[in-house]
Amino acid sequence: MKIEDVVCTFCGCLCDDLVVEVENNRVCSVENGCTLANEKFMRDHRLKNPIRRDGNGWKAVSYDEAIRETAEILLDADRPLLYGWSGTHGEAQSVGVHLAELIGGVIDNTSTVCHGPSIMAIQEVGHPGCTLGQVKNRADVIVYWGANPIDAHPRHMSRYTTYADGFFIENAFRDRKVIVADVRQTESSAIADEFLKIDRGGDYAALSALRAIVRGKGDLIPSRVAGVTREQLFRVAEICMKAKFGAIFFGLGLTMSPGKYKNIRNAIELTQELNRHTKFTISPMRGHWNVYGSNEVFTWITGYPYAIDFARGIAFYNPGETTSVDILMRGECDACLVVASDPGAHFPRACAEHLARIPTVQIDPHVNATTHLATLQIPVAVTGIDAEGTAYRMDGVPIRARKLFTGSYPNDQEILEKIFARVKEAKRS
Amino acid sequence: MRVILNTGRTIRQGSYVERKTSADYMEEAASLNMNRMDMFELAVEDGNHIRVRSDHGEVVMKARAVEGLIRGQVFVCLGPYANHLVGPETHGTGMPDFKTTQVTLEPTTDPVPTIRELMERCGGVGYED
Amino acid sequence: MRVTLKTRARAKPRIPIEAETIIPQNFLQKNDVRVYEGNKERKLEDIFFITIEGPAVSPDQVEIVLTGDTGVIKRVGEYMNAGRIIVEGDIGMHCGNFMSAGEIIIRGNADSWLGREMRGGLIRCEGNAAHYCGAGYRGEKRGMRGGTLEVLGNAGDFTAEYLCSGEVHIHGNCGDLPGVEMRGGVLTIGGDCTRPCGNMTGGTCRIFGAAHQFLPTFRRNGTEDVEYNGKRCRMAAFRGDVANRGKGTVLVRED
Amino acid sequence: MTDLLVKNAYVIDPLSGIRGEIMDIAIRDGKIVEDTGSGAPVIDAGGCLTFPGGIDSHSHVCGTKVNFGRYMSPEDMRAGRTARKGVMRVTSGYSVPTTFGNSYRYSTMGYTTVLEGAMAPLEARHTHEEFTATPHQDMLANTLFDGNWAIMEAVRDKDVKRAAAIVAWTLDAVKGFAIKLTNPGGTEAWGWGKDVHSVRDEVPYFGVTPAEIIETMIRANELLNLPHSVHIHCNNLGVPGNYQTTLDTIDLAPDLNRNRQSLYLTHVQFHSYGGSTWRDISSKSEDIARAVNSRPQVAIDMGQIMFGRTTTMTADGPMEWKLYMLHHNKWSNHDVELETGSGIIPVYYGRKSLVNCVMWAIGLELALLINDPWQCMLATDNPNGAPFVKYPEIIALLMSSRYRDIERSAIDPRTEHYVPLFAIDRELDWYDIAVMTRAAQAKALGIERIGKGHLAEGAEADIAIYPLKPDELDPAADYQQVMAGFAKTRYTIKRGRVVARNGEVVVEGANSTIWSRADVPPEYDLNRDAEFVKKFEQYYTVRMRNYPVQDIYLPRGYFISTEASL
Repeated sequence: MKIEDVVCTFCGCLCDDLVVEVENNRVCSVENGCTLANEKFMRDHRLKNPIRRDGNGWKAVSYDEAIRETAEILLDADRPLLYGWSGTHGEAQSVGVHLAELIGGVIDNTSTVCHGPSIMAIQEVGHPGCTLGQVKNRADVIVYWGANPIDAHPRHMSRYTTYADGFFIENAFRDRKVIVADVRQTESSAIADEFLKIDRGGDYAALSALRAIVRGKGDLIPSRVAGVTREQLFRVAEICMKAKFGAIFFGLGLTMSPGKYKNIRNAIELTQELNRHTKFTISPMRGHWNVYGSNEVFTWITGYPYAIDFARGIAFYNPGETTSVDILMRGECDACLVVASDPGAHFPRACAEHLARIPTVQIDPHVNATTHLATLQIPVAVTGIDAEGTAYRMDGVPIRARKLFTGSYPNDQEILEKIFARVKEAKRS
Repeated sequence: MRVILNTGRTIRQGSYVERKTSADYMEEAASLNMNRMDMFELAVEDGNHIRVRSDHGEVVMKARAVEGLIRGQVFVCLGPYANHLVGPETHGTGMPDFKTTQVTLEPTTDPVPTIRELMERCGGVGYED
Repeated sequence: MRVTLKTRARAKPRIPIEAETIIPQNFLQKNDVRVYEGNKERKLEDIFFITIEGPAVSPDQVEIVLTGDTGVIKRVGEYMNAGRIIVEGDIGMHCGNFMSAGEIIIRGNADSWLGREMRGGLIRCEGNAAHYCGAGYRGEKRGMRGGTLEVLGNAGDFTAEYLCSGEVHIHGNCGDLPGVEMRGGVLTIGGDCTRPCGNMTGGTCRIFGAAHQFLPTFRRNGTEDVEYNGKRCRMAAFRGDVANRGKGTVLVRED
Repeated sequence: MTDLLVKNAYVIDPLSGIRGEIMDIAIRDGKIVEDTGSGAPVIDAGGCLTFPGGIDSHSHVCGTKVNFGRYMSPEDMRAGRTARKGVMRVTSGYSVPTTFGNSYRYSTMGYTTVLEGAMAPLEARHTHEEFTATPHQDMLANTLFDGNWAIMEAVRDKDVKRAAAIVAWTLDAVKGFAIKLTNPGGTEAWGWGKDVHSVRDEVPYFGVTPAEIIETMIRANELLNLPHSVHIHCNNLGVPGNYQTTLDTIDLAPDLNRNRQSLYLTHVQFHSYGGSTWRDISSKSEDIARAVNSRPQVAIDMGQIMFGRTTTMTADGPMEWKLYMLHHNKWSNHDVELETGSGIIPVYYGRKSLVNCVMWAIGLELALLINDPWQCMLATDNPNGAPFVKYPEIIALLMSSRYRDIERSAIDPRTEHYVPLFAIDRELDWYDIAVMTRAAQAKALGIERIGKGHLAEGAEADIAIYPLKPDELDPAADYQQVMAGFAKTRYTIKRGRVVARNGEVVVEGANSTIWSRADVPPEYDLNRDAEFVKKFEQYYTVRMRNYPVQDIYLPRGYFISTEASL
């Protein structure tokens, strides 16, 4: 069976134009997808059933047992951490937040080690952004700063920027200028009209210099800033100011570098400054397909996009304190529920060690690094393959991920609702 | 040799990220991407093993020569190998220094551990799929 | 009145205690003071051995002494408006947040957000302070608005972020970006720091050690002589940050 | 079958012509009935003021920009935090509370129906997700068409019927309730960092004017026989001298519908400024009120501002940019491809700011100078003018000139030279307030037909009982009590069930989403229009098939069906 307009649940581009062929509950072909999509759909390999750590080995358990045990672990905890959420649909995320609230836990999503700093910057100065179609149809200048879309968001350039023809941009490749700023050469920087090669940790200074130039205070700028020549900075500022519509996209090169959110704040303030001359927007290149959804869902329920601590009954937020890496590093939490992510692979080692010390339950379709650290893992359906639900694209556009076939796995929402019901029941009695 | 470790996404890492037990994933995640001159100085070739040490841990990886990296910088894709070296300090921002870890490199003939072994070192119990 | 709170041994000692209730005004009457240990509300006596000596009729006559394993106790002195708190050892995050008057003395180190959005009073930390010492609340345009915050040791990153009014004095070194977004008040750094005062729009920052990675967007504005620790110092003066309005002053020791 | 009997209520029900009578209200299965069975549970209203459930006809509570207002404002979140308690979930926020926060606060004020003022079609799914998490109120969504490319092309081609077809398709696709035009044409111009400055300015590239868009949409709306009229946020919001644009817009409205207005102008306070700069800004409320008084085909809401901190958010992207240039605080902007824009900035309205004092006065003047309360609804454009929790204060100001005089002494003393407010001695009565907070809304939105805003037999049993005894109170003198009373109902009843009591929320709630579906003849069905489909696939970044909001997002949705006259 051929299914059209399938939504790819891999990266924040959330492409929705895939054509997928399904036979016997397996995807057997993918059209329009990038390498990441092809791998995701075609080589899907799951954990078969719930497993529990048993001494120095593992044994299979039933879903009911796994759910009951998870509820008990959460009920016993004085400071549970509920982490992950970017790889599941909004409806499941919503249950997760209510669960965290009910047990007085901390709930955090993968933004914490991704675009969390971008959120912190937005909370200081706001975010002049737009949907991706606005860029596709209008932008004549594109800036990628600390981002490598060819590797991380392979179709970003062909769907929305460099190679995407739009209403007012009939020949994108010819009519758009592309600027790339990065500390290393990448495949993305290779196609840029201007490549700002910035010294490690120098993004903040380079952005400050550009702001000063755009404000007409360029006389102050020395001959080199963070490895970039004064001439190039002026040239880039000029291209930006002369744009009809400019769009900056930034990635982890800014969020993870020294200064963290202050780099992004500086980039946003540059964008705001540029709006005095022309139209400019800025957007984070969100990584996981529904990490932005987890921010949205957390926000409308709790008021905060990530790192929410319900310990005192109210919602409290303070990155650096209520963020997962910090909580694990300090050894604060005494239980952890990991949903749709892999902190074992993606957190610093000290955090993985704490996960191994405490009861850690993972709800995830696949065997991953966290599996080995966990006490219990519950496999679930994959949203976009055998489960459906809401996802938010990197620009905030909500799209419903399709279910391509009905498999044998329960979805995240069902599992979480059962855990929630058990916890609620236990709290009542 | 003292160098700075940078980490980030790669398309191969992304391709195999949902199959972390696969050899493909391990191959990509345990690759230490280096400038050729740095490799020359260390007297290692593509595929040779290198012990990478930071203040926060150590792990053996496989050297891989790439274009685009300046001397003194190495690149490892996001994943458990890189994270064996990255410290958990977030400077009050929630975000560790994934882009700027000081590491030292030293050629070795020790094997590259599997992800399962890495997690066992963290106190986990390996699961065989 | 002197209230001594000595920590008891706990089964899970790394779970922080949320103790915004530990402020002088709460000990005037026989109040039922409670704190949180993780998600569990506890009576103060479950966490501390409590000794109370002497009377008090107003909060400024109350002195609270914290001893023991106090490094994970958060929010001590939050919103305090009178009296005195002495911490014999280390103190957890958010000590003295929003305090408007009174005095907090910390003999050991302070964790992050010491004196966050402080309005008045005095905080003196004899050890080191972690990140965001004298800084603002997330999203809030104004950070510390008054009072004096003194750290005899070093401070971490983002010291005095959004400083608006009042004085922050770090005798030792600061980390990255001290005085970032600063808009008023005085920040004094006895030692070294990196990237001071990014995006500052007002106020004065004085650096008596080295300022590494000084940002390119500050304009040299002559020299000034300043007295520090009884010594006259020649300071290079800068105005900035011109990436923003450029109305702040940074003085960096030259001699 | 669930029955409930409210006894001894002092009822004002303007749509039923009841102006204050002690009576009983019988409820069965969520509807008002003539009589309940014996043994029905009884609520004794004790002679307290009883209104149909409140309706907010213009508020921003759900959807992309509202959530972004929360996302970017942790300082606002900490300003209003409540802990989980009973059936109540945790809430956060003051000017942009969480969905549950909004819902509970509206409930305790007796509001049972809320219209979200601006939904971008492309992001409609988000609005509906938040509607589901706003459990106590029935929700409706105004759908933005101000910068819609297909609409502007239809306007350029002078094809009203095609415009109607686009509206019908879109409302059906996104489960929207009515047409919203926010700065028509201006949001498209903002795609290039520009704006339009009068109803006769041309929109870049498309070559149409705001006036043409407005006229076409009013006619298209009536061709579709939609329950509500076109709902407009005029061009030039917040610009000194903009009252002329507002008058020009009012002049564009023909009288096409016997049951309701043909044009609803929202937050008119922000559109009633004289002068030419912020220095000589003055009130033009008298001119605007005169225009409204002479034209039954228009209705407005006040857009009252109240002093204090709030967050402004609107689809009017260029306006927020201008505001950012004044305030230099945070600024967010979010253009939506082919459709509209939006912006958000936090503001503080101060009693010491002459401009803010003039704005404050204008809103009140509009309500006091427009003769017919059915033409002027009470709203703050929540949270733009003020968070809706300020409604009780506004009611008190309208009911008491003494209270207005007290406020006069607290604001910038120059204010009185710029505004006529303090020369107006009209004081509104309980009936006027009932009209301005529910009955007029129901009529203007066209939802009285589905039993909203009144208590006649068959109506939805949405009822607010306030701890106020009209017989014993002089609102002019006892304005403090009026304020307290309207802030916290004794009972809020939603569809026959008590949802809030004395400020406490007592049930989890289960709302409905109301949308409009106009049936068009097959030749106007855009799903079959090759040209429309082609452009859609070419210029949107979402496939046409993935665009419509699936029924699953409206678990208790129901639509008002109309037959288009095409």
